[in-house]
Order: sequence, then C-alpha cells, then structure tokens
Amino acid sequence: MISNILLYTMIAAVISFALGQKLKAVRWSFSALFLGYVGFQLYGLYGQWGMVETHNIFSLGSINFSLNFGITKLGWFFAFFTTIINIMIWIFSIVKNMNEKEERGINFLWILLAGSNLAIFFSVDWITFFIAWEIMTWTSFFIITPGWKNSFKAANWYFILSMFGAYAMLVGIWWLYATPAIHTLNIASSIALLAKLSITAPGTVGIIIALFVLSFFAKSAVFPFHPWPAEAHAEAPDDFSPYLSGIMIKYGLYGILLFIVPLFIQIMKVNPNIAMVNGIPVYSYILAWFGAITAVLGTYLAIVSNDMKKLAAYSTVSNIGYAVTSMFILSSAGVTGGLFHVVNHAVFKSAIFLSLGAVKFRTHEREMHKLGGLATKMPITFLTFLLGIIAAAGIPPLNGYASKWIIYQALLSGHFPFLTTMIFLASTGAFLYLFRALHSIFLGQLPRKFNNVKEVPFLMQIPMILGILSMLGIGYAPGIVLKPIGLAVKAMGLTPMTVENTLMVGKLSSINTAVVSSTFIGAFFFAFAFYLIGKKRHHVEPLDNYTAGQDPEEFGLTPELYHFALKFYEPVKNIFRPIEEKLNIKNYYRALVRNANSFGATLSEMFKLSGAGSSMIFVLGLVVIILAGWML
Amino acid sequence: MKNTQGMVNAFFAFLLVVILGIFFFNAINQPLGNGLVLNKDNPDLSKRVSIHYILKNVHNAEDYLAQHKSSYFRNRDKVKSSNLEFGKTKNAESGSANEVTSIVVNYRGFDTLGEVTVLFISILGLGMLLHENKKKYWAKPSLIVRTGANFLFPFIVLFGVYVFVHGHLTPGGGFPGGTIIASAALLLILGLKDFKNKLTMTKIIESLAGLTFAGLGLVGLFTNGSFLTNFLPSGTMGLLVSSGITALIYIAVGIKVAAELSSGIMEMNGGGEE
Amino acid sequence: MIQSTFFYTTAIILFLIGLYGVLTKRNVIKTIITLTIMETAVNLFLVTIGYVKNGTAPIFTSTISDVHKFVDPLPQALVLTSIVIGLGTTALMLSLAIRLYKKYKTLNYLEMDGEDEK
Amino acid sequence: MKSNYAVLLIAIPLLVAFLQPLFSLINKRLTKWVTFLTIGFNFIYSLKLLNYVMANGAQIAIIGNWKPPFGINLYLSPFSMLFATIIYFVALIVLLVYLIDKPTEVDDRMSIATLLMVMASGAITLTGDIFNMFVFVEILSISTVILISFNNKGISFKGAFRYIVLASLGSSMLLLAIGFIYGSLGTLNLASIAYRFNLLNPVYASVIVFLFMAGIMVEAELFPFNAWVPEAYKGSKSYLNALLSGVVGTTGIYVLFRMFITIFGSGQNHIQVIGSVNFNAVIIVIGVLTTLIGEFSALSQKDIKKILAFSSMAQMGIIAVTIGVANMNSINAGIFHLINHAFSKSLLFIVAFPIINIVGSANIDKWEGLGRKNIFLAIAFAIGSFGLIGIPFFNGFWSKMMIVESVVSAGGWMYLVIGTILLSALVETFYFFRIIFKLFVDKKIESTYSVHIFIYLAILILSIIVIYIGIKPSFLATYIHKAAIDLVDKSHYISTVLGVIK
Amino acid sequence: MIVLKFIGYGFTAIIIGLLFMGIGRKYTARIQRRYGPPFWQAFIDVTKLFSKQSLSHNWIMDFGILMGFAGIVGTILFMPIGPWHFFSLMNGNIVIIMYFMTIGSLGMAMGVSASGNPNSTIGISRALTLMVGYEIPFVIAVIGLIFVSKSSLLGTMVSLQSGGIMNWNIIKYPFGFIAVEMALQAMLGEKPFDVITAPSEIASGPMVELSGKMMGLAFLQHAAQIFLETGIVVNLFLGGANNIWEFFLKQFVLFILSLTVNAISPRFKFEDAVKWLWTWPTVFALIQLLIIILT
Repeated sequence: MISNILLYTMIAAVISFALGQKLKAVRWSFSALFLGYVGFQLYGLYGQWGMVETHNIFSLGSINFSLNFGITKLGWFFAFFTTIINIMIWIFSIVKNMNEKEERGINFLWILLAGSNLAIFFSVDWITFFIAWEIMTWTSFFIITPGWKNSFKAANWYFILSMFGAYAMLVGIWWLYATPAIHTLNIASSIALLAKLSITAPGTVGIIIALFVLSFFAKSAVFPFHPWPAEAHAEAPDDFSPYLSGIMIKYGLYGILLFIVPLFIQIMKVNPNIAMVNGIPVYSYILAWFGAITAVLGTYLAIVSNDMKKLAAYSTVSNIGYAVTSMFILSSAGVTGGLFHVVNHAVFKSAIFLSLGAVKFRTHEREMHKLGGLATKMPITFLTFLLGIIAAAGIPPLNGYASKWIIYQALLSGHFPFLTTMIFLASTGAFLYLFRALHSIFLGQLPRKFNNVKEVPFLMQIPMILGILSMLGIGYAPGIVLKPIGLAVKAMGLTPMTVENTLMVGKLSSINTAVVSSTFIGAFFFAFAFYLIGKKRHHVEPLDNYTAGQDPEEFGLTPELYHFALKFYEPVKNIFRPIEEKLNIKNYYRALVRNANSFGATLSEMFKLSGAGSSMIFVLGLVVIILAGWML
Repeated sequence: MKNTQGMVNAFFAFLLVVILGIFFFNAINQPLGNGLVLNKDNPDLSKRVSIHYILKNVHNAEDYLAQHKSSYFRNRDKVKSSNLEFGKTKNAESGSANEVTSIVVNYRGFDTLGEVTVLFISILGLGMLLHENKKKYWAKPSLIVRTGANFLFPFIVLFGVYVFVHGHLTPGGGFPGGTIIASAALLLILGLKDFKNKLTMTKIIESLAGLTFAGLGLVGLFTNGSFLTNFLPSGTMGLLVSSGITALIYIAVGIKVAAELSSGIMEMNGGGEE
Repeated sequence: MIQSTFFYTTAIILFLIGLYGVLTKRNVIKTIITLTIMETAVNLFLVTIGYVKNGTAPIFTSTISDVHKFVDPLPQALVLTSIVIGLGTTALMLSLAIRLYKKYKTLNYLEMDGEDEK
Repeated sequence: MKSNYAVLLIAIPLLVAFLQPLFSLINKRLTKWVTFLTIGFNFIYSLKLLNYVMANGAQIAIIGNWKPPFGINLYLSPFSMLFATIIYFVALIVLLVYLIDKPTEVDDRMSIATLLMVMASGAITLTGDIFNMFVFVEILSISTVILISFNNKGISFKGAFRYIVLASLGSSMLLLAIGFIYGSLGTLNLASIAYRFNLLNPVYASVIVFLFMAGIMVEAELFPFNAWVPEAYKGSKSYLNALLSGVVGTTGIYVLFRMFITIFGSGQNHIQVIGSVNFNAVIIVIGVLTTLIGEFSALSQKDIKKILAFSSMAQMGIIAVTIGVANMNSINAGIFHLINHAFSKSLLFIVAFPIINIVGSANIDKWEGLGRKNIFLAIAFAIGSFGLIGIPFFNGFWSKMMIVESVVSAGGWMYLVIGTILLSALVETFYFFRIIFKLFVDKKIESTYSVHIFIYLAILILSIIVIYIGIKPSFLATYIHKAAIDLVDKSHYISTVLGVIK
Repeated sequence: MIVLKFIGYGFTAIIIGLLFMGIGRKYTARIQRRYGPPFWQAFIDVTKLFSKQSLSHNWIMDFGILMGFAGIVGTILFMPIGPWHFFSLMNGNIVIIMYFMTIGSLGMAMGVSASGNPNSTIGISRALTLMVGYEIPFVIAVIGLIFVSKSSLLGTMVSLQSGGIMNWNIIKYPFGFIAVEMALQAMLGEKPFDVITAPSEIASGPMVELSGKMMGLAFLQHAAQIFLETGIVVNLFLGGANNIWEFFLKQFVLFILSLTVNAISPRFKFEDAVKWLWTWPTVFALIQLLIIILT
C-alpha cells in the first residue's frame, strides 16, 4: 500500500515531466489533485499500525540492503499533516507558477519531494530513512536554486549543513550496525538495544546519539546550524518557502521524536546509573539548552533583519527552538507540547509565508521598508498575516497559544526556571519582530507605486483562507490534533496528557480553549459597545497627519519617506552591538569555507612544482612512508 | 638567493637519497636465518625456476606444490645428472644452445612480445611527437664518410643478419642484430647527403615482422592449444636449423627491431617530409 | 676476488646517484640522463642476481656444457627486456624534450610557463 | 583447453596493432575504426569469458605450453575478468567519441597507442607473472604518454613529461622490487610468490612491498606518487581523460588489490604485517591523504579537467582505504566503488568534451547557461556527478554506503578515517553542485558547435548504466561477490595456478 | 447572567482605573506643589472625548484600538479580584494573563501604526522593546512564585498567602517583590520609563494620531491596564484580598508608590531604560529565584 503510494508518486512525477514545458496549468493542477489523492489514501491508512512492506535491493558481503516501509503512529501523524499543508501550498503555487516564470522540471522535483517526504515518515529502517532523507535534501536543493546566483549561495548554506548532517547520520547508522550488541538497521529495535547498551557502554551510545543529533539539528537549523534558513528560505521561490519553513525544517524534529526522545525515555527506564538533572538525563538537558539558545538567537536575528522572508525564516528558527527545548524535557507534556507546536507552527508559518508570497506576487518586493499600507489593498492577505502572527506570538485565541501553553506547563512543572526564562524571552521577542513585519508591510503609509495593487486571485486566497480557518479551528479545539498526538506519545512509552476537544489538563493548571476564545469575543463586543457611542468617525487620508502644524507634502515628504520602517529596532541593535560580532556565527562558517578554499589552493600548488619537484614529492613521500611505516 | 635555494634543495635531496640508501643497504645486508633474503655469492640455482630452464626439463619438473616450499627441485642430485650436450641432444624442450635465448623467446616468449610492443609503441610515439619535424640537411659529408658509408653498409647489414640468425646459438639475437642494422641506416643518413627517408618501407617491414611474431604465436594456439607454443620440432641443439620457432621469432624480432630503430632514426632526422 | 656484494653496492650507489640527479636537476635533458643512469643501475642489479662465482655464460658450446657453472640466465633475459624498455622510454623522453624545447625555447623546466590557463 | 584461448584478448590487439601501419597506408581514418572494432571484439570476448569463469570458477591460460611457475600464465577469475571487461567497455565508449573527433595527421599512431594501452591494461589484470606485469605496465605508461601528448599543446608535453619521469622512477622501483623478489624467492610467477612470500625475511619483505607500492601507485594516482595527475589531465583531451581515469587508474588500483590482498597479504581478511610494518595502516594513510588532498585541491580549481582529475585522485584514495581496511565488506565496497567510479568519471569526462567545445572553455565559470543551450548534456553531467557523489538511486550511493559501513565496522582509529573521508565527500559534493548549478543558470550561450550523434550515444549508454546500477545494483552484486571471494582466497589462487596441494 | 457579570467586571476596572488616574494627577500635582485637577477629572476627560468628532485613516485603525481595549478587558476576567473570580478552572492562570494582555498591546500597536504617523510608530517600537525589558524580571520573579506554589493559578497563590501579613509573598520573597515593583513601573509607563509617550520627544508617541472616541478608548484602556497590572501584583505579592475594597486599597498603595517615583524621577534614555531593566530588576529576580531553588 505504502509502496504503491510512493510508486504512484514517481509515476506522477514522470507524467508531469512528460507533460512538458507548455501545459503549466494542467501540470500544477494535476499535481495538486494528485496530492489530494495521496492525502485521501493516507487517511485510509489510519489505524493500520505495524504494517511493514519490504523490498530487497541487493545484498553484498554481509549487508543486505532493502527498503522497508511501515506505518507508525508518529510517522502517520507527520505524513498526514504534512500532506494536508502541502496541498494548501500547492494550490497557492498553481496560480503563482501560471503567472510567473516557471523553471524547467520544478514540478517534477516538487512531486519527488512530496514522495520523499512520505518515504521519510514511513521508513522503518535506517537505510530507507537515509535514502529518503538524501533524496529530500537534493530535490529541495534544486528547488531552492532555480537559476539565479544569490539563491545558489543561499542554498549552499542549506545544502552543506544538511549534507554534513546527513554524513554524520550515515556514520551513526553504520556505527549502530557495527556495534555487536545492536547490529540492526531497524529503527525501533535499535532504540531498545541502544538503551540496554547504555548500561555497559555509555560512551558509544553517547557518540551515536551525538551523531544523530548533529544530523537532526543540522536539518532543523538548531544552534549552531541556525544560519541556513534565513538564507535558503529567503531566496527560495515564494511558493516553496512555506514548504521549507512549514514542513522541511520539521524533518529534524521528526528524527528527534523518532529516535532520540524515545531513546532517552528508554534509557531512563532501563539504566539506573545515568547522570540526571531535574529528572532528565544530563545529555537531554544540554540538548534542551541548545533549543533554548536557538529560540533566543532566532528571535534576536529576526528582530534585526529587514528582509521579510528572512524575518519569517528566523522566526521559524526560534519556533523550532521552543519545540526542541520542549521535547527534550522528556515529560509527557513536553513531548506533546513539542509535537503540537510542530503542527501549529507548520500551519501558521505556512500561512505567514503564503501571505508574504502573495505580497511578493503583487509587489515583487522583499525588503520591508519599501512596502507599507497594503492592508487596505489586500485585506485577505492582511488578515492571514495578522492571524498568523497572532498565532506565532502565542496570543490566546489562536492555535499557537495552545501549544505554547503546554510547553510552559512542561517547563514549569519540570522545574526548569532558566529554560522557561529563555523561552519566555524568545516568545516576547517574537512579538517585536512579528509586529514589525505587520507594520512595515501592511500598516503605515502606502507607497505611491503600490496604489494600484490588487488582492491576489481567488485561487491563491483559498489556501490562505484555509490557513485562517485551521488556525482558528485548532485554537478553538486543540483536542482534534492532540488526540492523535496522544497516540504517538503513548507509543513512545509516556502517559499522554488528558485532553478533550477544547480542554487541556496540565499539572499546574488546566485550560479550556473554547472559554478563552469566547472571552475574547465577548470582550470585543464589550469594547465595540463603547465604539458605538458618540459621533460617526470621520475618514481622512493617511498622509493628512499630525506634523506639528506642517503639511507633510510641503516639506517634501512622500508616503515612502514618511513610512517609518527601516531600522525599526535600531535601539535593540544598539543594545546588542557589543556582542553582535560574536553572535554572528555565519562569520565562523564563512571563515571555514575560506580556509578550506585556500587550503585547497595551497595543496594544489604542490602539483605545479617543477619536474624535479614532483620527483621530490615522490621520493620524499616514499621516504616518509617508509620511515612512518617502520615507526607505526 | 636562487643559489641558496638550490643548495638547500640539493642538501635535502642528498638527505633523502642517503636515507633511501640506508634502506636499500639494510635490505641487501639482511642476515640469513630469519627467512629468505637476497641470494648473494653463488646462489643456489636449485631454489630458482631457472634451473629447469637450464636443464630444459620444465615438463618433467615434479608437481611444484608437492615440493618443499623453499625449493623448486626435490632431488638436488638430479641437477648434477644433466645429459645435455652441445650438438648431440635432440628434441630437448627448447632447442637453442643459448639458454638466454631459450628463455627470452621460448619459455618467456610472451614477455618478449610485450617488449617488442614497447619498442614499437615508443617509436610510434616518437614519430607522433616529431611528425612536424622538418628534414634537416647536414653539412656535406666528407669523402671518407661517404665512401665508408657506401662501402660498409652491406657488411654491417650482413653482420646484423648474422647476429640475429644465430641468436639461438651464440650471444646476441634479434635485438642486437636489429640494432646493428639500424646503425647501418644511421650511417647512411650521416653519409649520404641526399638520403631519402623510407618510412613507408620500414613501416611495412616492421608490420610484417610483427605480424610474423604474433602470427607464429597464434599458430601455436590453434595447433597445439597454447599461445606461442613451439610447434616445430626443436631439432638437434647447436645446429643452425634447430629450436623450432625460437629461431624464426628471433629473425622476425631482428627484422622488426631493425625497421623500428631505423624508422626512429629517420623520424628524428625529419620524418615529416618524405 | 670480486664479491657480488660489490656489484650490489655499486648498483645501489649508481641508483642513488641517478636519483639524486633526478631530484636536483631542472634541465630536461639532465633529468633524462639521470633517469637512464638509474635504469642502468637497476639492470646491473638484476644481472648481479644471476651472478655465480667463476661461472660461465649460459650458452652451450662445443666446449662448455657444464650446466653447474652457468650463471642464472633468467635475470639476463629480464635485463634484455629492461634494456629495450629503457631504450623506448628514453627515445620517447627525448622526443618530448625536443617538443618542449620547440614550444618554450628552453630546457629548464622551471621556465616553461604560459598557456596553462586557456 | 578452452581457457588458453583467453590469450586472444592480448594477441588479437597486438596482431592488429602490428597491422595498423598497413591500414594507415590505405586510410588514416580506417585505423580508428579498426581499433574500435578490435576493442569491441575484446569486450565481447571478455564478457563471454567472464560468464564462463562465473559459472566454472577460476581458470588459467597457459602460454607457450609451459606450466606455471615456469611459463607465463594468465589467470582468469571473476575478479580479473570483471575488471578486464570493464576496462574494455570504458575504452569502447571512449573510442566511440574518438571516432568522430576531428581528424588529425597522427590519427594512425594515436589509434595504435590507444589500442595498445587498452590491451596492456587488460593484460595487467589478467597476467599471472610479475615481470610480465611490469612489461605491460611499461606499455601502458608509454601509450599513456602518447595519449597525453596527443592534444599537441605545451601543457600536454609538460604533463606527459612529468608523467613519464614519474613513471620511469616508478618502474625503476618496480624492477628493483622484481629483482629483490627473484633474488630471494627464485620465481616470477605470482602464485608462486604468494605461496612463498611468508618465508621471506620480514624486513626484506617489507622493502619489496614498499618498492612495489611506489612503482604501482604512480598508475593508481595515489598521493605522494601522483604529481603528474593534474597537469596530464589538463593537457590531455577531455574524453581521453576518461581513459586515464577509467583505464589507467582502474588498472593501478586493480594491481594494488591483487598484490596486497592476494599475493603479499595473507588472503583472508588482512594484509599481513610485514616486518613490523603495518601495511594496512600505510595504505589507509595514503588513501586518506590522497582523498583529502584531491578533494580540497579540486575545490580551489576552475578548470573542469583539473577538477575531475583531482576528483579521480580522491576517489582512488577512497578505494585505497578500502584496500587497507581489508575486511570482506570493504573489499566488496572497494570493487564496487572502483567500477562505479570508472563509469561515472568516464561519463563526466566524455560529457565535458562537447561542453568544452560548445562553451569554448574548460573554465567552469564560463559554463553558465549551458542547460539552456543543450539540456541533454547538462542533465548527463548532473547524472555523472550524482553517480560520483553518491546520491540515492545513482550507482555511487550504494558503494559509498558500503564503504562507510566497512570502514566504520573496522572500529578504532577508523572513525577518524571515515570522518576525513566524509569531510572530503562533503567538499566534493559542494564543488560538483556548484558546477551543476552553473549549468542551469539562466544565460545565453552563442555557439555553432553541433554535437555528433556518437557522443550522444556514448553519453546515453553511460548514463543508463549509472542509473541502472543505482536502481538495480543486484545484477552487479553477484559479480562483485564472486570477485571479492576470488580476491581474498589466496590458497585457491595458488592451487588453481600451481596445481592442487596433495 | 454571565453577560451582566462580564459588564460588571469591565466597568469596575474602568471606573477604578479612571479614579486612580484622577487621584494620581492630583497627587503628582501636590508633590510638585501645584494645585492639580479634581480627582474626577479623568471621567470628565473621557466623556468629553467620546462626545467629540473622531478622525480615522482606515478601518484597521478602529479595529486595532477596539482590539486593544478588548484585550485588556478580557484579561481582567482572568484575574481574581478579592473574592471575585470569573472562571473557576482558570482562576488567574498567569500564563493566560500574560499572553492575553499582549492582545491589548498588539491591538493598540496595530491601531496606531495603521495611522501612518512616524511618531506613533516610534512610540510603538519603543513600547514593544520596553516590553521585552520589563517582562524578563517580571517573569523570572513569577516563575519563582509558581515553583513555590506548585501552580500557575493566581487564585492558588492567593490562597497560599492567606492567614496574616507574614504569609504574604512580599515578606517571604522581598527580592522578587522589588523586581516586580521595578517592572511595574515600566509596565505602567511611569517615569523614569515613560519613553513610550515621551511628549517632548515624539509628541505623545502612540497617541499622536488619536482623537475623539479613539482617544477615549485608548484612555479607557489605560485605565483598565492600571487596574489590571496593579491587581496582578497585589495577587502575587500582597496576598490578594478578602473583599474587593481591601483589594482596591492594596492596588491604590501600589499605584501611589509608583506615582511617587514618577513624580520625582527624570526620564531614562530609551536604550538605558531597557538595559537598566535587564540589570537591576533582573538581578533581584534572579537572586530571588536562586533562593527559591536552593531552599
């Protein structure tokens, strides 16, 4: 069944490729419909836990390579939700690609990517997982770089860090396999065996965990790998950014939930002499701190960036930070909160990126200070963005709040005051950059050149409206998502949280989201009653403004000049200026690349020596090898 | 400055060479007793494969693996009882009186085929590299050289032919013989002012000679089931007509080498212009 | 009486001299010459392997048929091959040297510059 | 005996090579076709022999009717035949391109040299005699010089000269090693050497191995001995570089495999420690250094030929590591990777040839926009690099997986080794993706060069192979499996050649 | 019934807030040796504003102001006011309160920045940044309290403090109180943290473009905010209250304290304000937290 779906995906990709360059609309609609079909099939797969399909590829020596697909609760959950969000994004890209220049073969790659996305979530052994992981990496690389130079530089960040991670994972996988006590490629059994091994050989287990964590962190842009999203998300095509941010960055988190978190839980169960902090293994605690640092750093970087897509990308980074921190708390609430936040983030961040895509679709502008006042021109887009940022900031009636609430529950009930502070700091900071984006793009003065901007076509509005509805829906009744999450959490060996459709019960307190939502609505009506008092309001032009008695036009102020958006948070930057250099980890990476380049240049100089020189290398090498050989 | 660098370089090279020298001498002077080492001073040929070449009894050598690991010859006494005699022994395995020839052309004829090929390919490469060479006209040769060349040419060729025809009996063989003939060609180039390069001719000769070598090997393959088999009777050791294809191959090799080297010389003289 | 160690030593020293030359000479022709010295040294080495004290050439004649006195013929066969190979290599190297000289008008390897990047 | 006819693989090309001057008198273009057809014959015949030995086990072909160790024999086993077949195949594809390259005055000589080079490579893989191997190595290196200097540029001659100096140095070392072997063991037959090798004085044995290593690693493009690589590749024509990498390099590595595992080594699982020298470690260090230097040097290059040259070097280094690790899986992996590399790298070199002609430069900065001009070439280049980098479902992926597995399972300081290798692989991935990206940049290229159908054919065949191995590696796996078993089974080798031990 | 209760909560907050504002003005004037307006002046102001014509640039402006007011009023429902509590399950859930409160800020910010006046936008930028400044010490202090009370409900915290002044958190955790009091100063926007409005720099900042009933709503919001913020601190540290009058009294004490500081302080430079908030109150809060963790 699963293999059939994957096979159909490949066939669909080939069909799309065969349809050629001309039939854009047909191809994109076809692929969106196809994805809908996949989603339907996935829905049908619910409940068939434990089903495994094996395809042998080849065996050589003592290794047997085979592809194994199976359905786990976590995997199904991820597969289903990502597919739903994917459909949303693809509907958006139908219009986008019909109206803009489409690169050759992009649709083909998109379908492949969707396939590898499913394959990641359905793989039950490490080889399959790794293959799907790699395919996903390179297809997405090619989607990010549709032929212009900046995008390549940007995608390089993504690609190199990802490949670094992938290689780390590769070593980890084979290390697992090479350890005699484990010697399996099956994910589930490797967890159990590793946990047992941690009693006798904690060092080995630690290194294996580190390798996998490196890989997952690199993919999910956790500190110190956080620079890539800003580059890649910003330069990716506008319809791909939602995918990158909503789905792709979650693979690492999926890996963590699939392997690292259950492993820690198992270790806690079987290994009595593991070093603990606050009831969780010390490694887990350290990793949680990585998440917290990511959250804060991502927030800071988002605050100081002027590019709207970069801002959203850094926001993604910081949200990943929350989820990572929460997951490594290893409590039921922590894992649930992390997982829930992953879903919520996927929803609201794709909504945000879709609305940004819509803005860019109409204005072709990415730097925020050049935009402004679009709210009246593009109301649906504005509303999507507004609700998106409300959700992202974790403000009550929307879905982001529900998961943040669980995360705080987990952190507070697990007694992690400093982690809580970090997360809270990041969360408050989120408010800053989100508002800045809102203001700079949609509020403030409307530049004259955008006077004729219209709302995006209806087909593009559909996914945005869907996004709004799902944000509101999940915010009102988080239980619909939390129940399947509960199944997945239970499969990890934890007692799931008590949830009902609109009620979440935590250790410190409980919350009824429906009541919170209705409170807000009630309060709004209360305020509206006041608004009805008094005279009708009088509408004036935005430029007709209080300027201490001067007419703005008279002293030559155009709307563009009058729009305060550039260097919006200069004071924040000023505060952090002394340590700004140190915060910028990109410089380290750049230095690394530079050094690698010059190292290579130096080495290749060796081959340009004269004829006698090359003989010298020959003989010198021989002598050194001989001497070293005798010594070794 | 440059000089200093050169001195440093030289010193460094010297150092490396000395280290390598120590390495080699260490290898050569390894004491006996700790396993096999280089056989110095009167090597025991019975420990080498060549004893059977000398005795011409490869076919009678006992099953190799049945013997002691360190020796090719189970009974040392057998070495002493050689019954090979010049001019008398008939139908020995390899009929040539010159043991070296018997190895070069017969026992390890395949190597020689490769060797001929090396020469062939390097002359070819030489021709390729120098095909743009313009013909050079030397200063007019003196009378002595001219006359000497004209006079000596047939004798040198004759001597060369003698050397390779007798390759299986006396020192020498195809390679020296061919080289001698090529020196005759060199003499002509030096001695005759209007010497014309005859590259086409040498090419054809060379080709045919090579063909003979390889063809003889193939005939062996098709008649006796093994490449380069000596399918002719080897005759009486020491006679001119003996040793089967060994002699034939050496003649072919001689002709081939002669043609090749001559063409090489002609190429160097300016092959591009014919 | 000359021992075979003497020949071995000579061969090795000759080899090292050649090697030293290869390492230090920047002139193409000199490099070729030193390489030839090395080849000669190796040939000497090979011949020495077959050396038998008071031996005779491994050729049956009407007077000599004592196989016990024959020197080992196999190394001689090897040397024959190796000499021819050396000849081939040298010829090729020399023609390369001619081409290099025509191209760069110099035989010093260090001065052969240009045309590296197209 | 049927197997004796295997010598035709060497005899027929030789015969044809000697005939070629006659053909050239008729027409110089004819020689190209004759060479092509001869290698075609070799390929088909070797394929037949490969299947024969796969079914019937290893065979020997006796030459001159002298039984080993006295005469020279060819050893036909799954391992040697597999590589002979691959070498012939790669050569065949490259010749397909050579056939339609624009005619020159020296085509006759060139086609002879190519023929002899391929013949020599095949012969090296087949031969069972060390001196015979030396002779063929010499043929190989001399014809390689001709191949390099065929391009007729200053840099070609420089590269060729550099190569021949190093090759001569190497062959001197090789000959010294042969001398040492014969002087002590009294034999030149490989099986016989293998049988007696552990009787040697250990110090002495290690000297032999060192010298041999230095000799053969020149061809295998491994680090301290490979200073010729970049210049020679740069000087040579692009498609002929496929021969340098796919034939010369492959042959060199083949010899290392055969000598270090079967002949010098103790066969099963480990190269022995000879005279307190741990040759496993030595080879691994050499391999790692080569990989590191190769990949990092390639990173800083702009010239496609140099990039690919350094990349070849690095891949050879990786394979050398598998030789050093020398457990069963790593040998499997090494053989697999060697085959994959031969295909992918040949593909890349062949694709580079029309691209260089279209763009007019080998500088990758000027390759931008090729995808718009000729999408087929761009995709083919991408396929080749995917194969090399090891993207899933391209051939290199499986072999790289296996390499990592085998090296990691060796444990100990191998973790450091695998770390270095993967770092280099990362670098390689980076620079290949850089090139692929450039190909697809939106830019217009003006060119009138039209790509010949034969080039497309060659590219198509190799691309299909690269992808087919990637999707269905199992068909190759059976061959590799038997080849590896043949490689490590020392006693089987000895008894096949010299007769069964009673 | 619920609706009536709702309206009652809302009006209580507004009236008490406006009263405090009026008294505050009088009090400040007295400190500064002025006569000052009557204490009902705030009511007069609001009435006047609602009767005037109001200008608006677009619907977002109206919507934002409404949302801001609604946010604050909604938050008040979650806060226990003496014996009053609106919800039993979420009786003063501090996490909800802190996040719900931001609706108010967000709405206000959105409304005024939709006006397009740079002065107001600068004000908003400052307000948001300052928010980060004061929330850190505040949250650290609150986390400590949550740890000791093992609940994030204000109601529970209040009940734990019952039984005399010695049980109040202000006595038990004085450092925390100092930190929160400092943060409260910034929350209320009083000097030395009145960088948001800063009339002499940015012409009242966010308020610059508001007029008529918009201004009136903003006024009401401010009043409710004073009520809310002081109320939270009362619940956290001053042991809540048994009846609402006690509660108002405690609020008033806090408010007067803050006004006193306001009356005698100059204004911080903006960056310095944030830095100051991240040093002193944060240090106090951290000390408090460490004490709680270690004991």
